[in-house]
Amino acid sequence: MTPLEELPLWVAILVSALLILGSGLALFGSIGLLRFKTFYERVHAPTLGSTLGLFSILAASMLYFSIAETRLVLREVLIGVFVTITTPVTFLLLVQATVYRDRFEGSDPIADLSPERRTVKTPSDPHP
Amino acid sequence: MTWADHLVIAPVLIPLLAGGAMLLFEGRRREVVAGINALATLAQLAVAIALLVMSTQGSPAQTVRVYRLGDWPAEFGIVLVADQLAALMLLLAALLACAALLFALAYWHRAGSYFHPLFQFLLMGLNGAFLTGDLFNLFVFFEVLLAASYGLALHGSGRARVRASLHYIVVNLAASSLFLIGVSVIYGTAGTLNMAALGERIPALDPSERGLFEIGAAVLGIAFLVKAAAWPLGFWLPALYAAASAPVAALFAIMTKVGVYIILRLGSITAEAGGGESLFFAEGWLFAIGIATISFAAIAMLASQDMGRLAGYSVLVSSGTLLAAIGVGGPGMTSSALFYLVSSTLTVAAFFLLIELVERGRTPADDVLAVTLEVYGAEDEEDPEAEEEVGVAIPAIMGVLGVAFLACAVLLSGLPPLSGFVAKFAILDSLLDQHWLTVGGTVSLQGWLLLLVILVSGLTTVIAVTRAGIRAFWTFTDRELPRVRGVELGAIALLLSLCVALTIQAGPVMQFMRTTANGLELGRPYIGAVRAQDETSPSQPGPAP
Amino acid sequence: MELVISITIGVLAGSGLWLILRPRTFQVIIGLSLLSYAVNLFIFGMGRLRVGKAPVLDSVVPPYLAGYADPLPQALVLTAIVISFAMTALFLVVLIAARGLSGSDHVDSVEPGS
Amino acid sequence: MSTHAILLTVLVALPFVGSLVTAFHPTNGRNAEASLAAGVASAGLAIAAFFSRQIAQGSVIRAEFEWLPQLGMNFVLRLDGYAWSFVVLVCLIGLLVILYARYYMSPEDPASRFFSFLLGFMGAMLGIVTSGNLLQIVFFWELTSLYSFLLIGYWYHNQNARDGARLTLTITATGGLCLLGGMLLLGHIVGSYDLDVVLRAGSSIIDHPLYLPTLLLIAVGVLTKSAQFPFHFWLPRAMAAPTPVSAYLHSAAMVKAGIFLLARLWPVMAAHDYWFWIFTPVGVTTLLVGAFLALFQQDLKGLLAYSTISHLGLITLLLGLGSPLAAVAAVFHIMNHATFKASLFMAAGIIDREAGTRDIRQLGGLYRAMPITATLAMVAAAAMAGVPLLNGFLSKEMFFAETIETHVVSALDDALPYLATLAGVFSVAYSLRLIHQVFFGPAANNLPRTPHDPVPWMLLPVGFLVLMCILVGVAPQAMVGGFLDIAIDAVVGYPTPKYSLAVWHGFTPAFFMSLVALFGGITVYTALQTYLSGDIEGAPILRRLKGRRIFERAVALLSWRGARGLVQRLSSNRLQPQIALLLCVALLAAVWPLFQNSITLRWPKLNEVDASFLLVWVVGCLCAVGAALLAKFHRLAAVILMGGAGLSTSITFAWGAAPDLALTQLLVEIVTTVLLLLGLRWLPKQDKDAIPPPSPTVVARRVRDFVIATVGGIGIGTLAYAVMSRPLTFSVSSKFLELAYPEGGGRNVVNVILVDFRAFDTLGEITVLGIVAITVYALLRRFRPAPDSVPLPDQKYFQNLFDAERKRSHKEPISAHYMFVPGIILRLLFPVVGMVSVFLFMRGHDLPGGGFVAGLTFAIAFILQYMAGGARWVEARLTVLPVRWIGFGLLAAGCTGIAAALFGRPFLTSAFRYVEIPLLGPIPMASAVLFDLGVFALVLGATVLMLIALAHQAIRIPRTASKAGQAAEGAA
Amino acid sequence: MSGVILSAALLTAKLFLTLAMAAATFRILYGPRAQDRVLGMDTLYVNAMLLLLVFGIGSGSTVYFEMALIIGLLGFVATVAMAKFLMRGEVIE
Amino acid sequence: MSRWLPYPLISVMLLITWLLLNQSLSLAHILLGGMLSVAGPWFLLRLDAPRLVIRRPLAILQLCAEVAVDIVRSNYRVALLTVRDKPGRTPGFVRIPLRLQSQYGIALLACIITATPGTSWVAYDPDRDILVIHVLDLIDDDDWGEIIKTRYERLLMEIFE
Ligand code: NA
Ligand code: NA
Repeated sequence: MTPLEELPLWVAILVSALLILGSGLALFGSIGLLRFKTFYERVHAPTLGSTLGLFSILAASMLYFSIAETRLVLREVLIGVFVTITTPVTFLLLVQATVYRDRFEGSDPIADLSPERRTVKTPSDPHP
Repeated sequence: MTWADHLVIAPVLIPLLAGGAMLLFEGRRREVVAGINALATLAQLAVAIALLVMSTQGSPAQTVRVYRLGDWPAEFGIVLVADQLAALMLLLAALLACAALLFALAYWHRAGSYFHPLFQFLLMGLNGAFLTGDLFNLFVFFEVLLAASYGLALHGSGRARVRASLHYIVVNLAASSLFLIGVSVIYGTAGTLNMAALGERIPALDPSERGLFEIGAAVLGIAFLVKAAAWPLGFWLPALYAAASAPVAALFAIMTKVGVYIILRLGSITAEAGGGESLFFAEGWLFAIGIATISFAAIAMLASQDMGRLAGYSVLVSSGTLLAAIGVGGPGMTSSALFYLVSSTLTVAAFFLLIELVERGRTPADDVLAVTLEVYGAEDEEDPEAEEEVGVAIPAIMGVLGVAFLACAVLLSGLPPLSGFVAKFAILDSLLDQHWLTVGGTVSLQGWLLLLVILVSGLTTVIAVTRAGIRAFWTFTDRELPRVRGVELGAIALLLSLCVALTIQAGPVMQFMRTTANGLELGRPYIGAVRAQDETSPSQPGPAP
Repeated sequence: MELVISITIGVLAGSGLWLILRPRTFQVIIGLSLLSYAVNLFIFGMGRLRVGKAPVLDSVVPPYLAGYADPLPQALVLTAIVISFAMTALFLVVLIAARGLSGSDHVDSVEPGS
Repeated sequence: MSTHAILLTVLVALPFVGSLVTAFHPTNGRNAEASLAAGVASAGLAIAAFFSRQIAQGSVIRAEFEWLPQLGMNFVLRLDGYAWSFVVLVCLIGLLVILYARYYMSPEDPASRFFSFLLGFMGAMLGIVTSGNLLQIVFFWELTSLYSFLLIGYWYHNQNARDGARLTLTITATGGLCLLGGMLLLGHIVGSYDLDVVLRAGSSIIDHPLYLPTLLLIAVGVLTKSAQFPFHFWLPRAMAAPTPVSAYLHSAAMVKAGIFLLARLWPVMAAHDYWFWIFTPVGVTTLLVGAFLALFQQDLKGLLAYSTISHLGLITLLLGLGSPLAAVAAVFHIMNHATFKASLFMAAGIIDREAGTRDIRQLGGLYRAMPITATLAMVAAAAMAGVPLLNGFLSKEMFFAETIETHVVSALDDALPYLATLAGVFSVAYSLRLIHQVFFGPAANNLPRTPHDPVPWMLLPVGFLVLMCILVGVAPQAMVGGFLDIAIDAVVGYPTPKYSLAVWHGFTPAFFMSLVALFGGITVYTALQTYLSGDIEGAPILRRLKGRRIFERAVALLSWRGARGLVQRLSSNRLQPQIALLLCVALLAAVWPLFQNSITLRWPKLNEVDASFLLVWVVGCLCAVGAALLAKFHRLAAVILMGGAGLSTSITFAWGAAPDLALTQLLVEIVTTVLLLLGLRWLPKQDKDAIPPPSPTVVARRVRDFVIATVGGIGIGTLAYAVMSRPLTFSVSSKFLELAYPEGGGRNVVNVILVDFRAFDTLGEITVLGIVAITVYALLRRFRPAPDSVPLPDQKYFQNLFDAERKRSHKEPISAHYMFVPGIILRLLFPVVGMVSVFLFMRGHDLPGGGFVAGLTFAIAFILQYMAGGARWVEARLTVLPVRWIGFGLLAAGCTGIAAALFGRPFLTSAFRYVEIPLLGPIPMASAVLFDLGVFALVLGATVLMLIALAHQAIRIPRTASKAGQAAEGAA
Repeated sequence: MSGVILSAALLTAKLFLTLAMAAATFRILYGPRAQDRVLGMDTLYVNAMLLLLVFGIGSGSTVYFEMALIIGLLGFVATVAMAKFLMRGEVIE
Repeated sequence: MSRWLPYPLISVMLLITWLLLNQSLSLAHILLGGMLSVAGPWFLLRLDAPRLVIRRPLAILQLCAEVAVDIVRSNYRVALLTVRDKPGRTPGFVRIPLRLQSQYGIALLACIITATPGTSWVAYDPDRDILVIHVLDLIDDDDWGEIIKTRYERLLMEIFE
C-alpha cells in the first residue's frame, strides 16, 4: 500500500482531476435538481452525478488503488454497472408515477400525444 | 467440563431450541408443538430445581456457578452466573410457566398463531436475564423477553389488547433507549460490561468519571423502574395485563420482578463501591418510589371496577412493596422481600388465571376475534377452534372458584392464613428488626411510613377484592355457569398449593431466603466467583478438537 | 469533531423525543427511529471517535487499541441496530392493527374530543 | 411430645378438620353435618374437661411447633386458666348453637357450607384463645373475621347480607391490620413474640417510648373487633346473618375476642394512664350509646345487637379501669353476657322463624302462642336487665361497685357511677320493652305465620342457657366460683384479689344503684311505651347521626369516587403523558448525580472539525428536524427524511471507522423504508385543512413537549460530549483486538466479537428478530383494516380504470406496461443480489459483512421480486418458507454452540483452523461460520416474513371483502 | 507534491459532494410534490455513494467499497418502493 | 445445456461479477463462483425471465462507444443548463414508435436513455410499441425520434434480434 505522498505525480493529478470532475458533476446535478422548475426537468439533473460523475470517481478510484496496491483493481466497474442498470428502474417508475398523478389531478401531460402530434412542449411550470 | 456444568446454560438453550424446532412446523401440528412446549417447560423446571439444589450445596464459593460462554475469560467474554438468587428466580419462572401452559392448553393456545414458540422465547428471555453476568447481554435478554411479551400480549388480537400493547411497546422502546444510553455510558467510563468487573472498576474511577458513571447508572436505573412498573412509570401495566389473555397475564406476573431482580442484583454488586448504597439509586429514592408505587396502586385498586385491572394494580402493589423493601436494604429485609416476591408472584398469577374463569360465564368471548380470514402460507384456513366451547359447566364450579377466589383474596391482601400474611409479616418484622438494630428501639419516620403504607394497602386490597368478589360470586344475575376444564382448575390449584406449601414450609423457605440474601451482601460471593474464573483457568487458546 | 457528533446526537434525539410525544402513531414510529439513530450514535461515541482506523486487522498496525477504533461499541451498536429494526417493524404492525381495529391512528386509539 | 400437647393441638385442629370434612359433604345432609359439628364441639369440651384439674392447679399447658423460627414465629399453643375458660365458653356455646342450628336452618339452605364455616370459626376462635404467640393471635384473629364475613354473607342473595358482610370485614380487617402492627411493635419491645415472654415482661412495655403507638394500634384492633364506639356500627349490620351465627359470633364468641385480648394483655399493659384514657371513655360511651340505641330498635335482633354493644362497652370500661377487681368483674360479665345473650338470640330466632317477622311493633301477645319460649326469653331478658337472683345482676353489681372506686383522678372517674346507673336505666328499659311488647299486650293478628313453640330440640339449648343464668344467679359461688378463679388467676395473677360471689352484699351503694336502674328503667319504658310503638326508626337524638351511614358514605367516597378522582390525577391511561413523565423522570435521574459530583466539560477543539462532515451532519440534522415537522401531514416526506437522517448516521459510522455498522445501518434503512411504505397503505388520510386550529391546551402541550424534547436533546448531547471528550482510560476492547486473529480466527474484530466473543448477544439478538417476525405474522393473520382503507387506493383504482379503456388487461402486475422494463431488470437482479449476499457472507469474518448483512441483502432480493411481480406471482414461482428459515436459523446457531459441549467446552466455544484442500490450498474453516449461517437464515426468514406478511394484507383484504359481499348477496 | 494535490482534490471533492447532498436535502424538504422528494432522496443516495468512494480513496482503505457497492446495487430499492407507492398506492400488489 | 445452463450468457456475467467482487482469480473462487453462476439463473427460469440471446456481440462495442460519446456530450450540455439556464429552452415530451421487440433490448434502451442526461423515459406501451420520452431541451421536433431510432434502436435490434 503506497501512501498518498509517494504516488507518481501524474497519477495524483489524474486522480485529482477525475475526482473534481466527478464531484463537480454531482454538485451540478444536485444544483439542477434545486433549480429546475418542473419535475420532468428535474429528473434530468441527478443523472449527471449517476453517469459521468460516477464514472469519473470510479475511474479515479480504480486508478488510485491499482497504482497504490500495484495490481489491477477493477471491482469499481461493478458499481458502475449496478448503478447504470438500477437507475432506470427508479426513474421509470417515478416518472410514470408522476404522469399518473398528474393525470389523476386532471392535467395529463402526455394526453395530447398522438401519431399526428408527436411532441408536446411544456414550457411553464404546471405546479408553481 | 462435566454435563452438570452445562446445566447453567440449559435454561436459555432449552427454550431457544424448543422455539426453533416449533417454528419448523410453521404453526401447523399444534398437538406436536404443544407437546414440545410442555416437554421444554418441564425440562426447564427440572433444570431450575437442579440448579437450586446445586446452589445450596458446597462451600459458599461453590454455590455460585459461573459459566463462561465461548470459553472466553469473564473479563471480556460473556458469563452466566447461577447463584441462589438466580436459581430461585429460574424456579419461579418455570413454575409459573408450568401453570400458565397447563391453563393455556385448555383453550388459549389456539386463540392465535405461534403461542408456543413465543411462550418459550419469553422463558428464554426471562432465564437469560436472570442468569447473565453482563450488562449488555442483559439488554439483549430484556429485549428477547420484551419481544416475546409483545407477541404474547397481542396473542388473540382484539382492540383492547392492541391498544394496551401499543402503549406498552412505546413505553418500553423508550425505556430500552434509556437502557442503551445507560449501558454505553457505563462502558464509556468504566471500560467494561461485566457486572462483577464493574464492581471492581468503580473505585478506580476518577471523580469526574465517577460522576458520569453515576449518570449512566441512574439512567439505567430508570429503565429498570419501567420494567418494574414503578410509579409514575407503570401506568401501562394494568391495562396491558387486564387485556392480555389469562395465561399470558399469569406468566407476566414475573415480568415486573425481572426489573426488581436486576435492581437487587446490581445494587448488591455495586454496594461496596457505593459505600453500602446501590449506585443505581441515590439515597432514599428507591424507597420513596416504592412507597409511592404502593400508595398509588392501593388507591387505584379501590378505584377499579374491572377484575383484570384490579389484578394489574395488585402487581403494582407487589412491585412497589419490593422496591420499598429493597430500598430499606439489609439481609433480613432482603430475605423477607424475596419471600414476598415468590409468594406475590404466584398469587398474582393464580389470580389472573382465576379471573378469566370467573368472568368466562359473564362475557361472551368477544375478545377473541372471529377468525375467518385466510392467511399467507396457509390456504383458506378457517380457525374452527374459535367457535368451539371451552370445557363443561360443572355444577359446583362456582363453589370451587369461590374457594380459589377467597384464597387469592387472602393472599393478595396479606390476611392469614396463607403465605401472603407470612410475607407481609416478614417484611414488617425485618423492618422493625432493622430499626431496633440501627436506631435502637425506636422507629424512624421511614419505618412508620412503610408500616402504614403496607397495612393500608392490605386494607384497600381487602376492600377492593371483596367488592369484586361479591359482585362476581354473590350477585345473582342469571349468568351462565362458566365452562371450565379440569386442567384450568389444575393450573390454579398448582399455584395456590404452592402458596400453601410456602405457608406450611415457611421456616425452611425463609432459611433459604436468608442464605440467598446473605450471599448478596455487598456482592462479594458473586464478584469473587466470577473473578476467580479468570484467575484459575485462563482462556485456553487453540481450537477444540 | 466530538462536538459536532454530540450536537447531532442532540438534534436527532430532540427530534425523536418531540415525535414520540406526538399524538399520531406514525409520528411516534418516525420518532422512535430517529431516537434509535441518536442512541446508536451515542453508543458508538462511547468508544471515542477515531477516524479511519476500522477494527479490521491488517499486517501493518499491531492489534492494540491505540491502532484501531474500539470494536466493542461497534458490536453493541450492531446488536442495537438489529433490535431497533425489529422493534420498528413490530411497532409498525401494531400501529396499523390498532388503526384497523379502532379506525383511528391516534396513540390512544381514540380521537381526542370524541 | 406429651399427651397434653397432643390433646391441645387436637383441640385446635379438630374443628378445622371437621370444617374440611363437612365442606365435602352433600349440601343437604343436615343431620350428618350437624352431628359431626356437635361431635367436634363435644370433643373440645371433653378435652377441656380433661385439662380442668391441671388448669385448676395453675399450670400452663404448652405445645410448640417450629414454623418460622427465623422471625420468632413458632406455632405455640398455650392453655392457661383464662384461655381454658374461653375454650369452655366457645365449645359449650358452640355445641348449643350447633344443636339449635340443626333445627333452625331450613332444608333448602346448603347446610354443609354453614356447618363448615361454623366449625372453621370455632377453630379460629379456639386458636385465638389458645395462642401462645402474639402473631398467632393476629393470625386466628383475622381468620375469625374471614369466617364472620362468610357467615354473614351466607344468604348472599340478600342485599343486606352482602352489605353487612362487606362492612364487617372491612372494619374488622382494618382492626386486624392495626393489631398486626401493634403486635409487631409489642414483640419488638419485648424482644419476642412468645406470649409467655410477653406476660413476664413486667413494666418494660409501659416504660418503652413506643408504648403509646403500640397501645393505640392494639386498641384499634380490639375496639373494632368488639364493636366499640365509634366502630360499633358493623354489629347491627351483621344481624343479616342467620340467627345461630348472631348468637354465636356476634354475641358470645367473636365479639369477645377483642375483650379477650384486652384482658390477656391487661397484666403487662394496663398500668398506665394512657390505658385508662383510651378504654374507659370508649367503654362508657359505648355502654351508654349502645343501651340508648337499643331502646329504640324495632328489630328484635337489632335491639339485641345494640344491647350487646352496650354490654361489651361495659366490659371494656371495666378492663379500662385498670384495677384487678374490675378485671374480675369483666371476666365474670363476659361469661354471664354470653349465657343470657346467646339464649336471647336463639329465642329471637325462634320467634322470627315461627312468627315470620322480627319487628317488635308487629309482634305482641306471643306468650299465649309460645309459652315455653316466652318464659325462657323472659328469664334471659331479666338477667340482661340485672334483676336479682340471675347471673346478670351479680356482675352488674360488681360493675357498679367498681365504678365508685377511684382509679385515675379525673372528672370522668367521678362521673362514672352516674353514667353507669344511667346505662343501667336504659338497659332495664329495653329489656322490659323486649318482654312486654313481644310476649304481652294484644296478640298480633296479621303475622305472616301462626306462631307456636318449636320442637323441643330447638328449645333445649335455650333452656340450658337460661338454667345456667338462674343457677349462677342463685348460687354463684357453687356454680362458677372455681371456674372464675381459674380464669382470673391467669389474668390478674397472684395474689388473686379478694372478691365475693354472694347474692347479697348488704345495702351497698351498688345495690342502690341497681335499684335506681330497675325503677328508673320501668319508669322510662312506661313513659316511652306509646312513642316506641309508633312509626319511628332509631333513637330520637342519634337518629340523624348514624355511624354506619356516615361510615358507608365515607367509604364510598374514599374508596370509590375519591379514589377514582385521585387515580385520575395520579396516573394516565393516555400514552403522551406517560412518555412525558418517563422522559422527565429520566432527565431528573440523570441530573441528580450532578449534585454530588462535579463533571467538567472540556473545551472543544474546533480546528479539528472537518467541513465536509460538518455538512453531512447539517444534512442529517435538517432531515431529523424536517422529519419531526412533516411527520403529521407529509408522511412520505417524513419517511424520506428519516432515510436521510439514517444515511447521515450511516456515513458517520463509515467515517468513524465502523464499516460494518455503516453497511448494516444502510441495509436496515432500506428495509425499514419499504416496511413503512407497506404500512402507510393502512393509515387514514391526513388532511391538513380538515384539522381545526389548535386550542390553547394543545398549544400548551406542544410547548411542554418542545421543552422536554429540547432539554432531552441537549441533555443527551451534553452527556455524549462529556464522555467522548475524555479519554477511555481502560477498556476490555484491547483484549478483543489482541485475540481476534490468533484465537478467533478473524481479522474483522467486530465480526469476531459478534460471532465469537459475544456470540451470545448475537444469539439473543437474532432471537428477537425471529420473535418479532412471528409476532408480526401472528398479528397480521388477525388483521382487520379500517373500513375506509379496504377499497383500492385511489390512484390504483383510477389507473386501472384508465388502463382498462386503452390497454390490454394484464393478469399479473409483472406484465403491466409500467413494469415492462423495470420487471426485466428487477428479475435479472435477483441472482446478482443473491451473489453479493453470498459474497458479503463469506468475507464477513475477515472484512465487513457477515451473516446479518448478507441475510438482509438476500431479503432485499426477494423484496425486489415482490415489488416487481406482486405477492402471488412470486409465490407461484419461488418456494418462500420464511418461518422455517427462522426456525432453521435458530437451530443452526444454537446447535453450533452446543457442538462445543460435545468436546467438553462451554456453549459457543468456537473452533478455527485451516483445512488443506487439494488444488484449492488452505481454506479457513471456523465453526463461527456455521453460527453465522444460522444468523443469515434467520435474518433472511424474519425480514422476508415481515415484509410479505404486510404485503399480503393488500391482496387478502379485497378478496375477503368481495367474499363477504358475495355471502351477503347469497343471504339476500 | 502528490500528497498536497490529492489532499486538496479529496477535500474539494468531499465538499462538493456534501454540498450536493445538502442541495438534495433541500429538495426533499421543499418538495413541492412527493415525487420531487423521492427524486431528492435518490440523489442523496447517489451522492452519498460517491462520497464513500472518495472517502475510500482518502483513507486508502478498501473497507468502504462494500458500502458504496451496496448503495450502488440496493440504494435504489427504497426509491423504487416509494415510486411504486406513489404510482399504485401499494408497494407490493 | 438449457436445463443446466438456461441462461449461459448470464451465467458468464455472474461469474465475472463474482470474480470482480472477490478481486481474485484463484481456483477456489472460480469454482465457487461457477457454482453460484450456475445456480443463480435457475431462479431466473422460475421467474419466467425471457431467454437472453445475443446475435452480434461486436455491435455491443459500437453501441458502447456511441453511448459513451453521447453521455459525455449531454453531460456537458446539461451541466451548463444547470448553472445558467438557456432563456428559450423548451422542454417537452416526444412520442416514438419502436420496432424493437426484444425485452432486453428495450431494457437496455431504457438504461441508455436514462443514462443520457437530457432525455428521460416516460412511458412505454408494449401493446402499441410506443415510447414516450421527455427531453430537457427540445430543439427540433423530429430530431429526437430519429436520434433514438437510428443511433440506438438499430444497433439494439442488431444485437438482440
Ligand atoms: Na369512679
Ligand atoms: Na437521462
